[in-house]
Amino acid sequence: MTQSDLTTILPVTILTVWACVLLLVDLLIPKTRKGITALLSALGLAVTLGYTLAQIGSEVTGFNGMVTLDGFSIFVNALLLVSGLLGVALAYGYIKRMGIERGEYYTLLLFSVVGMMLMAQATDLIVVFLALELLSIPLYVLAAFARDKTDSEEAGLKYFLLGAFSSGFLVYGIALIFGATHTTNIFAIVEFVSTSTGSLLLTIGAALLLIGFGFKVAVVPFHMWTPDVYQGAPTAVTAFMTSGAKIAGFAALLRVFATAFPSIAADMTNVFWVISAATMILGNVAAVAQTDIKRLLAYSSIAHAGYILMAFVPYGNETVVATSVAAGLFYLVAYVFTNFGAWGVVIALEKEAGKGLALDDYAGLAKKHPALAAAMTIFMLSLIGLPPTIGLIGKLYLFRAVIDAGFVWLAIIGVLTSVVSAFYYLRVVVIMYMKDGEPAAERETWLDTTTLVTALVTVVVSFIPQFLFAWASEAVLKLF
Amino acid sequence: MIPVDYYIILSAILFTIGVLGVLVRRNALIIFMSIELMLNAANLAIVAFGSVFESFSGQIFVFFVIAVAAAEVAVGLALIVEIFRSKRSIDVDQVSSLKG
Amino acid sequence: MEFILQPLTLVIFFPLVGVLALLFIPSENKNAMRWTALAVSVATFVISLWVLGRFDASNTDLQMVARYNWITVAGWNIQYFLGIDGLSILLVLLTTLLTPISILSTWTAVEERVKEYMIFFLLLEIGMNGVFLVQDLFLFYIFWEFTLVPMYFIIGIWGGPRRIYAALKFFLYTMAGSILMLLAILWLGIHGKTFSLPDLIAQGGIPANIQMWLFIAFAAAFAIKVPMWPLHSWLPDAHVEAPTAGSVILAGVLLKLGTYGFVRFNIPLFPEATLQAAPWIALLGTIGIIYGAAVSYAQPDIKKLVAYSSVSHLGFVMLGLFALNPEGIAGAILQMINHGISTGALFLLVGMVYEQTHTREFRVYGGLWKIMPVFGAIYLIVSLSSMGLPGLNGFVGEFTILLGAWGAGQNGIFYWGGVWFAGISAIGVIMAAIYILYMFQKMFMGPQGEVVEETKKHGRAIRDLNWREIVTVVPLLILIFWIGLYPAPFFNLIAPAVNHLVGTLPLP
Amino acid sequence: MHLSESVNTGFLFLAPWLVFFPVIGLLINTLFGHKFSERMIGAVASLASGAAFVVSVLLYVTVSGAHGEAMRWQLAEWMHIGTLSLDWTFRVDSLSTTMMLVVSGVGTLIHIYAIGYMHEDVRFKNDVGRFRRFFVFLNLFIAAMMVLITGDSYLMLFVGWEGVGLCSFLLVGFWYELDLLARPSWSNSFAAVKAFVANRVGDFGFLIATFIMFWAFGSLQFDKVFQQVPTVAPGVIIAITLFFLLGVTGKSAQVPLYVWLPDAMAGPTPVSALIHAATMVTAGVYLVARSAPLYSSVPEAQNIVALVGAVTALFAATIAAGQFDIKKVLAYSTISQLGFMVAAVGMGAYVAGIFHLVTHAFFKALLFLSAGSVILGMERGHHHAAHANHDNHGKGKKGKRKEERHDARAERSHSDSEGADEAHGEVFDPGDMRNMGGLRKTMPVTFWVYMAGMVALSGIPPFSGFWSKDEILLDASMHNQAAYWLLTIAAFFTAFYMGRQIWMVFFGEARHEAAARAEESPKVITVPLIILAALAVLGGALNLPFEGFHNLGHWLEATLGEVESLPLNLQVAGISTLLALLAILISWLMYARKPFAKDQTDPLASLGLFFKGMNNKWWMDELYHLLFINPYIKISYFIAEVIDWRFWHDWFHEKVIMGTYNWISFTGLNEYADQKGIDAFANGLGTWTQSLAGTLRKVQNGFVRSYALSILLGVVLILGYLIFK
Repeated sequence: MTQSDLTTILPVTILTVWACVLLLVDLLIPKTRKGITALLSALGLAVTLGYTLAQIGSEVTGFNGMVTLDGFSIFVNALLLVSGLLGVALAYGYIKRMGIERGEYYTLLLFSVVGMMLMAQATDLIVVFLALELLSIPLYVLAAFARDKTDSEEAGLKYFLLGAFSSGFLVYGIALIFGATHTTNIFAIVEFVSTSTGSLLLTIGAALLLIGFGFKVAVVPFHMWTPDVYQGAPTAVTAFMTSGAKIAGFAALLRVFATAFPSIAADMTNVFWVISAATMILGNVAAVAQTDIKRLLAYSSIAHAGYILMAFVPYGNETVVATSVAAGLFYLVAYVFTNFGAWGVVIALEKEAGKGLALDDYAGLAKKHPALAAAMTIFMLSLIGLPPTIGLIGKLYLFRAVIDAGFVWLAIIGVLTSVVSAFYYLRVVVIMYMKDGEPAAERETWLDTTTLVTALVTVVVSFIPQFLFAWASEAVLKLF
Repeated sequence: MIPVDYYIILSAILFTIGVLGVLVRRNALIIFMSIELMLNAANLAIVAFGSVFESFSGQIFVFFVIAVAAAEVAVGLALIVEIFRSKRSIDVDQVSSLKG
Repeated sequence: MEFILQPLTLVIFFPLVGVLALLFIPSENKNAMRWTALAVSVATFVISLWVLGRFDASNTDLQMVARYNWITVAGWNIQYFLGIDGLSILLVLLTTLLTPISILSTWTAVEERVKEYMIFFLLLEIGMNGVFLVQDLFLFYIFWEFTLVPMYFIIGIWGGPRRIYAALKFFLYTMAGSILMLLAILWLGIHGKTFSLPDLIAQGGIPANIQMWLFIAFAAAFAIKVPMWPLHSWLPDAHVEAPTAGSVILAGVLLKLGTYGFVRFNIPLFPEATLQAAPWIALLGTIGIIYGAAVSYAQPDIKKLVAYSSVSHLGFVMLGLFALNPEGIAGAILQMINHGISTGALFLLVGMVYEQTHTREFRVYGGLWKIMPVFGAIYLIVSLSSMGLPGLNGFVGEFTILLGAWGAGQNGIFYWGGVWFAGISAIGVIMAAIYILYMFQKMFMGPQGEVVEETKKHGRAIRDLNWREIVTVVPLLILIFWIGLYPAPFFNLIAPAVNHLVGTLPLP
Repeated sequence: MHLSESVNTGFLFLAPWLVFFPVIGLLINTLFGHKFSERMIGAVASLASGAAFVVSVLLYVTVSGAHGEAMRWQLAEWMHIGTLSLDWTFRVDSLSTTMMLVVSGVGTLIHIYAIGYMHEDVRFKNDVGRFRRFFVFLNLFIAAMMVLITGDSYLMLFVGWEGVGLCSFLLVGFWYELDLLARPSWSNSFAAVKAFVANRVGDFGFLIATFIMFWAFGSLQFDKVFQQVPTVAPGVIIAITLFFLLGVTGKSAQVPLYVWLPDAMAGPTPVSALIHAATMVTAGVYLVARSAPLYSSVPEAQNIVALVGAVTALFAATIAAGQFDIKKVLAYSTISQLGFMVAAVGMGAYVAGIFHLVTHAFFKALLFLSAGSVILGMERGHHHAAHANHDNHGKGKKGKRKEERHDARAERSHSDSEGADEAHGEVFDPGDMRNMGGLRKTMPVTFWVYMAGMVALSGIPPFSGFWSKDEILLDASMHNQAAYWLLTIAAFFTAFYMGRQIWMVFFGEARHEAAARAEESPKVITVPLIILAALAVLGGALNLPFEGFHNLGHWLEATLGEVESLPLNLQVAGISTLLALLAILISWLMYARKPFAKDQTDPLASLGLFFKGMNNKWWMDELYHLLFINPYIKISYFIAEVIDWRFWHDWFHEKVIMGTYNWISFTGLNEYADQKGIDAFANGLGTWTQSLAGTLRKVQNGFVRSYALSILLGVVLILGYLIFK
């Protein structure tokens, strides 16, 4: 193991060690004070985040090109660590309130983050697979974390079965790629492809890989688990899943396809196009009929996967891909903050035994908790893509990039589905402001802080989006 | 020597059987086994390719897959047991209260 | 700091200070909230006066420009770009004036959820001023849509019995119109590589057939907002259900966003299309004038009557704008202000009496002048201003508009329409007299109506205006006389910009 | 400020004060009047008007010094935009000076008269607080009228033109909650609205005329327009003048827009005198005279104006002859006399028109005010009578009047809801001539001044009306035979109905207790009457048709250009005088030889349908209702209710647009929320979104295996595409 090997995986290592140690330390923490575990895990995430940010600009590859720490992975890692932090903050009060407070929760969350980070750093399909499983398995457990609730169990089982099922395709895809290119290293794949004619085996393999990633990011038609799992899993887990898994999935998708498979871009672009369009349409249309806020947000997360996937549609077009992918990353950031904020509000209103999750439970929120309602309004606006929120900026970048790449109709579908989405997002706002009701919301420091921070980011960044976009552009520059 | 194509075809057949098993069986355990079958079909293909290419990375990858599958088994079985405890059944079609 | 202290930035965003302050006032302390909102809106008005003081009317360029890049990557070129000129300055002043007046008018009318109410009002002010000051098409669109939100809530929360229906209708109609505009804006921004309005105008060179489509797309959004006949159907609902102050702002400023949009965007951006469209828009304007006036007469509800009268009045504005000569356009701009003042004041007054009687069915009124002499006198003045009595503000606008339209008809701007548009529109002057006087008669003249007894039954005696109410309307009354008798300062502000605008048109 | 003339401007700078003084007066009364006594209010208002009169005199002096040359005084900028350039500029020339003297002079007298009249009127109508309002309106009227006659452009004239229309509305509707007989009613307010709307119809014409004028002449300023008359096509000028004529028919109550003026008698009598007889209604005449250069250049338009005037003169005179209300007779008489004036200015006899305008202002104001005095007298008499019936102890002793009135007021307010007069057991109309008779004895001063007015109006030499009317007839005989004959017959009718009135009101026996007990009016009323009577008698001296006497003609020449100064034509004068005397004789035969008795039908009734027509104003109101008002109401209601509301709002927007939207989102959702369950939801599906969403919900059936199938489906599709593409 060389110096560069270590540098490459140092963030991941820090977090892994931290998580392992925490597992032990947790034994010493009394049951009533599991908050300490939460704080410690947050500390771990923060330390890693600090280190990651300090690495901005560096670019190292380790383990014979299996793992890399480049601008892209730093960007994604930072985002993942922030998601982890937000996930911890949301969980802190929630699992206590729901009676499922156990120290493993945080450890599992940390391991999952490790998997996600590794996924962003992976440059070998083997590592991709490993990382994917490393992020998935803790999530299966987390989804079923509320053991005494059948919904949670069901969510865990469904997620697990379907996740394993899709891993099967992924692995088989890797096998075929290996067969086609004699290697699993993506740089080597590029090299191989450039010296030989494309083979059907490679294409099929790539498609099967896409299925594995598509499952993780929940795009149509691999999305069906999403509503059920998101609804059944404890809300804090859902919040983390919707963000973290999506980020990691897209990161891997991007790195693998952009780096390894530009040669089959012509075909894959069409596939991406259809999937993206179908996801946007289906996610938004299905959300219209939802009456449960968790399911509504689940469908919304599907829809947003479609939007983000838009950014990858032109991935073979060298002139626009950088901007397009940067736009995708920006949109991811926007989505993560908005999404966490929205889930934060949901958590604030959720009661024991799955109560407080119907849309009608939001009636009168504006009167009772104006700040919470205002925050929710901001998140809903951002999800629609209305000013003054980061969601608007994200959509702007995204649609523009897609238009510049020549996919005008996709952009139009994007706009139209956004309009459709306005119906159900605004319905939440209407219910909060215009219906009378007596909602009771849990006000808890960490939760409030999370909501406040995400709301602030959602609004403030929309006024100064340039720096973030510049960072995202910088991050993806070296990929191509 | 048996041509590599045969291995690949076999692995494809195994993979298909695994997929169909997931689709048609209702017992969670059997579904899980079918998934294992899919993974192993992939393993077979990788090993076969590895031997043809005279590359170790294929064989190494298979080890990883097997290890990961074992980890999945651990988690998966635990989940199934948990479900069995509350539902007295491991019929996955019974586990469908979340829908719509 | 330099960014914040820009005069125009301050005008737009100063109400935000009030919003923040309001957030920290406990909900029980209603008066503190009212005073805060009032103080902030008055301060905004003062800032706008400062802008007026710095404004150089003879300069036809944009002034006090604030220009910063906002989104200038990924192919976009969107800027934070503010500027003011003769076309917008009066509308900004109208907005900043009407906001404190509306807030004052709700002093006792709104008791429920005062905090949110005031916050929405201040947000609305931000949105409206933004629309008038922004020079970047994209930002304009954002502010344009943003104004919908607070108004939606104001109608939807504090409105009448069918408020949710009305709010939704208001929202959807305007939204539906603006989607087309968004597409047109995007086309312009992508095609012209910038969203800056002055740059786009300077570039020009949009092919005539595309101009027509873009013109229609913009016009769709604006025409619904104005609202031009036959797209007015949302207006009576919105007005009837909106709370008093909501109606004041809706009629006073929000409708002007549409007419302002025409003069700010449609005419300079698409000059050829404008020339082609002029007779059609003038035709719709003329129909609106007559139709609105006729329908007004048959309304039993005061607010509905005034709402339909807005259709008629804004028909005049549209007619004037598309006369495309300085008389017409300047008259139209002044008439926007006039309509804001007169109709705003009418809604205020209706609100004052409604607060006491709880009915807007004016046929049960009658003889109110005897009980409310001061109110009657003020109502009369405002009504007369609305029907365009010379010496009051409405006349100056209507006269210059009709004069301009007649000239446009003679000079062939209206093609087949000729002077008929102006001629027929002038009949609207008669019809305005009919419905306004009818309303005045039924409310204030004649024997005492049932409403007096009805109100007494509920333990209230109808009283004349109190000092707060008088203070609320007096600024508007002053303006009614000022513009009517001495409009020179107002015309001086408008004229150079209008002349410049007309100069850029390829008139035959 | 610039001065357009280089001559000595004298008191020209005072011109704006013609407007300012009345405005100051009304402001003082508005703001502080509630603290003033009635006397004080009246004094302030009268002083304001009087000050305007003084200014008028000073301006007259100034203008005479300049031999009638026009002088202009710019007060402020008004509208400057594009090529439109208008200022608040006051124009003082011989024509406007003449008008302002009449307006402020007669106006001031009427202010003074009104102090007395309104003192009583507000008490009879039981709202003392309204005294102040009356004088505010009256001052406003003077101000508006001054703007009208001193404006230097057509638009400034129009400001005054509409301003006086407003005052007319306010003052006609002064007793807005009552009717002519002081019963609670909408009728007065309707009269007010009618007046304003009819005027607005005329104003529409005025506006159109200004538009044409502006785009033809490039200006609305008098001098600039008149200078260019030769350069503009006659067709355009005809259009302008005819549209102005529409304005004139509205303001000066000519056929076909005269209908508002008779109803306008709902206003208090001083209003009828000042606004609806002496000043405002003559604005149309002034407009034509002011536009003399325009009219003179297009004889076709002139003929039409003259005929409109002549027809109106005769038509209104016939109606006047059939009326029983003392003020209605005078109202139709006014319309008729205005017809004379309009005919005169239409024929180019501007001086004659203005001359008649002035004399008419004197004698018609006199007649109206006297009629007001008669009505007050009748009311007082009725009051005594009623009180006598009611309470035998209080028999109308002068010393007790105040107390009685007090009692009566208490009684009135007590029985407010039943209507004031029903309380006294009968509806008494103090203005109905059939209730009068014999007032000559009880109201001698009123009788004599009324006689003065009557002879002046009837055109008996040498009273003022004779000279002015004769001049018109003379001009007509030379320019327009048709108009001449119409006017001559109208003159005959004029003398007849005035005779009829005098005989019915002042002669014979009292036909009602009220008439018997009528009382003479106080000095504040009679003194102005006497002054006006003097003017009515002597006013003809202004412009006697003898060499060296055409004072008014010479005076106006400076403004109106060369005017022909015709000598007295004995034939024309003879015919008209003879006809007038004949008419009075006939009326004497019909109404005085055998005095008109109580409950007697009018002797004119023997004319049958003709009298019915006269009495019912030739059913013009009914015709207008049939032709314009009812259709307007019906059409507006139809548009509003059927087209706009039911079709456009309810059907198209609610059903079609909102319905579609609801379909798409809300209805379906709410239904679902209520009923729960996929089946119920499936039943409620309406739109593709809903059904799609519903299908998706069905697909999302919760079974893991179908989810796996979906994944497989995706795999198959993608692979299929990639392999078989």
